[in-house]
Amino acid sequence: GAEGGGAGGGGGQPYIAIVSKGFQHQFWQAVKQGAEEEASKQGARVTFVGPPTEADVEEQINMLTNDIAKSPDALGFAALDSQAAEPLLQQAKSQDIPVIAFDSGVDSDVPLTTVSTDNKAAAAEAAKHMAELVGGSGKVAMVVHDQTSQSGTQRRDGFLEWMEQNAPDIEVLDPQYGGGDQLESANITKSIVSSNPDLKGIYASNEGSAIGVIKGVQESGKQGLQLVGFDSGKAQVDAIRNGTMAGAVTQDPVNMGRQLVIAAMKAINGEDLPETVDTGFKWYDQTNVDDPEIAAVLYD
Amino acid sequence: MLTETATPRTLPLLEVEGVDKSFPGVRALSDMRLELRAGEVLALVGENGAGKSTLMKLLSGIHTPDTGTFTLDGEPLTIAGPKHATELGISIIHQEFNLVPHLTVAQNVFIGREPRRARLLLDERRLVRDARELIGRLHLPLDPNAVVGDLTVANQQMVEIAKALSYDPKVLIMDEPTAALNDAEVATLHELIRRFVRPETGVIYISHRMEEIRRIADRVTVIRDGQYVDTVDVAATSTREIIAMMVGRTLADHAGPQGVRADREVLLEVTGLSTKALLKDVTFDLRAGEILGFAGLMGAGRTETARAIVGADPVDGGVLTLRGSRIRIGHPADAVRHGIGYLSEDRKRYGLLLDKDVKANVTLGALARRFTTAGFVHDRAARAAASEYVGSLRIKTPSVDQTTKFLSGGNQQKVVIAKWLARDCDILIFDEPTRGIDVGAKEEIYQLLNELAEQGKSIIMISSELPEVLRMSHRVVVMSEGRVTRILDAAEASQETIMHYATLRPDENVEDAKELGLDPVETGAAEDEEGKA
Amino acid sequence: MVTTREKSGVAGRPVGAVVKGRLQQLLAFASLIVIFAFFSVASPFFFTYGNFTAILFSTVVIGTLAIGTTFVIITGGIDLSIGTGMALCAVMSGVFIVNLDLPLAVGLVATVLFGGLMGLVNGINIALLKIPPFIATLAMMLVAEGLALVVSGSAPIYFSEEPAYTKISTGNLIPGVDFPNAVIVLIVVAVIAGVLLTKTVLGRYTYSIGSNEEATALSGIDVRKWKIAVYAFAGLFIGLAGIMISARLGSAQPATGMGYELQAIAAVVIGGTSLSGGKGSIVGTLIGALIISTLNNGLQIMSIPQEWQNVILGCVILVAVYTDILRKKEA
Amino acid sequence: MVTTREKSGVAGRPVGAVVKGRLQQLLAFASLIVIFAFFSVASPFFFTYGNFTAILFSTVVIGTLAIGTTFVIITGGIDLSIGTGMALCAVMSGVFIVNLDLPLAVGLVATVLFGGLMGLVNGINIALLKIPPFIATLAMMLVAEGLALVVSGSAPIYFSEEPAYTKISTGNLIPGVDFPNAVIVLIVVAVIAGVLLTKTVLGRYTYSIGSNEEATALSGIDVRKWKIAVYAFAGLFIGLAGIMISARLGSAQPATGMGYELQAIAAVVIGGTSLSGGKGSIVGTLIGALIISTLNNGLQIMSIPQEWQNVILGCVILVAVYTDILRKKEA
Ligand SMILES: Nc1ncnc2c1ncn2[C@@H]1O[C@H](COP(=O)(O)OP(=O)(O)OP(=O)(O)O)[C@@H](O)[C@H]1O
Ligand SMILES: Nc1ncnc2c1ncn2[C@@H]1O[C@H](COP(=O)(O)OP(=O)(O)OP(=O)(O)O)[C@@H](O)[C@H]1O
Ligand SMILES: [Mg+2]
Ligand SMILES: [Mg+2]
Repeated sequence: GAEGGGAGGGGGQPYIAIVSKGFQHQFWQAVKQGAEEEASKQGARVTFVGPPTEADVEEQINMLTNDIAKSPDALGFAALDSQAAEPLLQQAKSQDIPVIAFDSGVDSDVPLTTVSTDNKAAAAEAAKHMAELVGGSGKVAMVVHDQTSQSGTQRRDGFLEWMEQNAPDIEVLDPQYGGGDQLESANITKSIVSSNPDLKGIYASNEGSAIGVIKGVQESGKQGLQLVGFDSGKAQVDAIRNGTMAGAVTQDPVNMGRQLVIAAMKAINGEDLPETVDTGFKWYDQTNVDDPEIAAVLYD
Repeated sequence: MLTETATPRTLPLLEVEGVDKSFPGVRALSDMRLELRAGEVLALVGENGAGKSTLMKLLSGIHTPDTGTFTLDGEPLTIAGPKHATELGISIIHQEFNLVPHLTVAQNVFIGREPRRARLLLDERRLVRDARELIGRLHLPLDPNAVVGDLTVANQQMVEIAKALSYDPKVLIMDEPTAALNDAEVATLHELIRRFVRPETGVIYISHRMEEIRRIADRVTVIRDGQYVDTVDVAATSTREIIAMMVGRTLADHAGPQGVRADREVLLEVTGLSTKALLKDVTFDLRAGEILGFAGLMGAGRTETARAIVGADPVDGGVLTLRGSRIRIGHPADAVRHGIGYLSEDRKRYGLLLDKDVKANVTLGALARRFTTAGFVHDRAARAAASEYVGSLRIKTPSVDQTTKFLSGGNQQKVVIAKWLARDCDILIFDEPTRGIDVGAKEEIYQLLNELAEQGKSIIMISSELPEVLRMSHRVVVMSEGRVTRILDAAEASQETIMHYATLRPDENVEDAKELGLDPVETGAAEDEEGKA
Repeated sequence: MVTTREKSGVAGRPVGAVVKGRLQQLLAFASLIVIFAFFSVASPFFFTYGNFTAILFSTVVIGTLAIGTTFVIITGGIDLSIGTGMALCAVMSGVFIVNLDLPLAVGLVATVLFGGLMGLVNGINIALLKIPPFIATLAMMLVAEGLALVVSGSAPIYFSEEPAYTKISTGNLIPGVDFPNAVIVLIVVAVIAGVLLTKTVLGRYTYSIGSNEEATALSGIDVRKWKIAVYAFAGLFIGLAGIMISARLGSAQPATGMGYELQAIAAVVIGGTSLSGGKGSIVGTLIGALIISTLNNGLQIMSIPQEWQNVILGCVILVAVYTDILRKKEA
Repeated sequence: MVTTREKSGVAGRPVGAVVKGRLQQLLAFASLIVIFAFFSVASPFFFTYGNFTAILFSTVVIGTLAIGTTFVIITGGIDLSIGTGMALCAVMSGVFIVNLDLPLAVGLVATVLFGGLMGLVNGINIALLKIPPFIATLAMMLVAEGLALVVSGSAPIYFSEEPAYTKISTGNLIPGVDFPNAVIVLIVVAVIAGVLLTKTVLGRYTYSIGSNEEATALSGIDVRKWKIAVYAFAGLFIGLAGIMISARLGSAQPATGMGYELQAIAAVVIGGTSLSGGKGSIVGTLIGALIISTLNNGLQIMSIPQEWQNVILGCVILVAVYTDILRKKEA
């Protein structure tokens, strides 16, 4: 971690506690990295915690409770379930701790602003490219990382809805869920490939699923499948460079972390904040992967 | 064909007729018969594996017979299960204990029949009171609140007895109840049985100890290889005759010790051995080719001495010297490496791999030494060796692949003995080696011990059977309350001298302490005296 | 002429044994105290009333599951279905109270009974069909995981219209005193479970089966029946845990729960209950659960980087259990 | 002189017993065959060479872990650290081969030994410090989970520059024949493990310890030493699994692994190894692992909605194990 994180920091440093939706996955690590970089730039201290999976709502609530107990100067929060957190957000408000929501919105009036990307729109972008790649018709499969978390459902539904509305000739198979685990996603992919000889493309909803899909397709030896992914990471970028994967949508998690800390510092300093900060998403493929503006949003 | 009897009460209480029972590969009983009369103690004898326990298991509803009939009080009887048997008035004390180790004595005695205050709520106070009352009535040395798993084997046996009698049965079956008891405890038990036998009750008593049978039983039924042999009046039949019926041949004469071996070199010296729990300054030596008997009452510390020597329990102090050089033993593996083997008194817990076959058990100790090259096991050699021991110890088993669990108790004991013979140690500590072994086989084991001693091996034989100790030992170590109270030469050893030293209580009795030359202050006796004052 | 020897130390045993038993529990408690003391010194935010209630609050769900599982583990069994089973019960609670709009009390009872039903099925599979507990409850774990998604349509069920429901967990019984109801619920069920385990036939046979199942059966006790009873009883706690977690979150989350079984079993085992059966206690289980939640809380309060938290957690659990073993040996 | 009695007949028994033993394993195998047959009929895509290799391939990692764990479980222990431990080993492999740029062979050996080291620590904690296996390996699970993140800096380590590394898993030994090396590795280690378990002292003592640890110790076997050996040996498989998973993925993923322990243990138990120790086999474990992976594969191939897949998986496992129990009773 950067020097801003963890124990460092004297009493005068503003302290921002961040409770995320996850911790171990690349996406969250990239958010953490952005937050820590920005914090050290601004002379603040951050801590970053998150539950092991996006299903562990109660654990996230415990983490939020513990962080509020430390009376931070500001709180960054990506809710797994906004309703569950509402009492705690109210408590933070009553303790005058400014709250910044990130990654996804919170159904609450407590957060001063929301730093996020639109998962659904990003998934729709992936669907659009997939439709182009397969030529507007045929069978397409989905390997999704989760069937209950917001990121999982939005990236699934955004893709499905776009297809339904814009590409009636494309048959989308029932989504299969691999928990974001590469190995499991690879095994699932192989089953899909062997049970659907006429398959034209596969969409993967996060980095773990994408790597699994890439591996599964490689191992099955099937040629000519159009693979569309989500997020970045070295393996996925490599696959796009060498043509195994057609392209992917990426959010800009590092920027999300950065914007989160910027917003938190503004809140601490009593500055005005916009209602939302959109950190955007980008489609990247072989043609633009080395463009500076794309390279900037890729993390590995 | 029952032999005529002088007993006037001839009313049959329990009859068994034409019973067959087979297990896979074993015909345990065939056309078995038995008649227990009201008001008598009927002994049931037979060699190890003859089918005694199997018959009792049929009577207590654990197994069901393949064919045959039971009659109780003239009524035909079908036994649905263990609970049904007790309801019918048949209580059994099994050869293998059926106790719940984590529960207390009182809880074990009344298990399944706990006094309750409401449907589900236990009345613990009444439970303990009832248990105390029962234990008092039976004169058993038990504490109702003691946890059964912490008790010695003998005390666990007492719990089984209390439990069986608490059902107020008509027929009481005891399957080798005295195997774990010493003479004093056997006397207690016999006292109990005499009080139990009334005109309307009867006892079936299984034992391998002939003197005991003579003392307690009215008649004795002999079975051999699962078949009925005869039933005779104890008073009218000699022990030799009974044994001859049992084994189907006459036994060789008693083998005794070959004389005191004071001239032999000292192999092992134990000096000042102490443990936190019990042992105090245990000191003795063991000579090559010697059989050293260990006598003492239950809890005297003989087993603990053995376990401390082989490193099975932590030691608080003491020195072991083997062939003149000091050795350190932290684990039984160290002991065996130095050639010291220990056969435990509790074969089920510390002796056997019950769910493994005879072969695996016999070769366990010697596996790495005798049956492997470069870590690979020679199965054929192991099997051959196991078969050899099965033959030479006459272990009754369909094959060396039989699971040990399915052997009769005495044959299990032989398997444990075979394990130590296979390992070939210089010093063997046998803790109650003949527990549950039939008379014929006992003689063979005595012979075996003598042979081993003659080969120059040294044997420590812990036994609660005084005649056995007296017969086999070159010298006898007597223990009481964790101390060695006396080491007797074979010439001075007698029932009386051993009992004298076994009942000394130096910790509580100043006279006794003086006799042993102990400083009363050091023993804490003085404190005791003060406490009383 | 009965030559009983009064000695054999036995007379002094019972009292000694009882005190020794208590002491051992106190010693497990000692580990907890040490952990508490350490964090109190290490962080100014730890030793506050608010943080204590936070620790207790975070113990409720795992604690409830662990209490039920204590019974199962004392019989020598195991229950892996408690985690996802809890999620299924939470969803069922949502179905009863939100979808079917049953009265709150009816819905709560139905949910707890549903948990009991799951336990009953486990018990039948284990006691009657003789399927090893690990497999039977693993299968139930998978089935519950799937059913929770099927029943809920893979989406949370919200209790927004049922403020009384969330009060079960987050409300305060004594107005103005900040002490969450959830903790009171935990204490009450712990007391009930403790009484059942130590004072009733169910408890007695629970120990007895775990200590020696064969001997118990031979003593005329219908072991199958009681094993089924124990699993069904433990199932009630799964149902209750389902209520407690969904009341706290204000929603039934169908995908949550996986992994809770391991935490609950860990609490039971750290609390001194042996996985081989025959011994254990509710107090021990509560202490075990508190050790885990206190460590989780304290490490985060100290702002230890998360990747190090697990490392430290693992080491501290080792040391705590080892110290316990050492002390028991000495005692 | 001891008289031998030739009697004790029934010479035919040993053969009978052996056949019976084989038969029982065959019967577990029968469940697998039935499952296979069912899917072959139910889906045209199931019964193909490509799908068979896919099933085998997907068995490799769990199978490797399960083989090592079989030894541990036969001793009556358990190892919860295999999942996250595997992730840590994968990361260490990355450190050795990518970061430190050691020669491939050296890196592989070092990784396997690192797994052995983790097992050694488990063994020492369990055999010498007498910490219950559940706790000792749970602690190791947490520590490994944390260390995997710490060592890797919470980012995957890629083997892009090491094509030979990924060949260990995905390459084909026989050029042109599509049979992944990973499966060959699994078969080879299974054979080695099988030989060790049935033909060597290590294997015999593994069974003996699980059957009756105290009796084994009193027979003069240094149980502590052998238990440490068993855990360390099982650790080698953790290391190997770390290699196999990272070679397949082309990267060491520090966050993966949690949950694999339960799957591996399930494979062992479904394969007939008893959690209370003393019995089990490598063949059984492989069949158990294959049953799980075949079910997963077949249900996906049949395009069963995923939420139902777990429900069915649970039920089929129950039925398969129950049928096995029934048949064993009859045999
Ligand atoms: N459950 C079983 N399965 C297979 N064989 C059995 C079983 N129970 C007993 N046997 C066999 O039946 C025979 C009779 O055993 P039993 O226990 O009745 O002998 P016993 O007369 O009590 O011997 P001991 O004096 O040694 O106790 C033995 O050969 C024994 O191996
Ligand atoms: N497993 C145990 N747990 C607790 N205490 C025990 C245990 N085994 C024995 N003891 C105690 O240790 C003391 C000595 O028992 P030990 O078995 O050494 O005596 P012994 O002379 O061999 O007598 P015997 O074998 O005839 O009972 C007894 O007071 C007994 O209560
Ligand atoms: Mg018998
Ligand atoms: Mg003894």
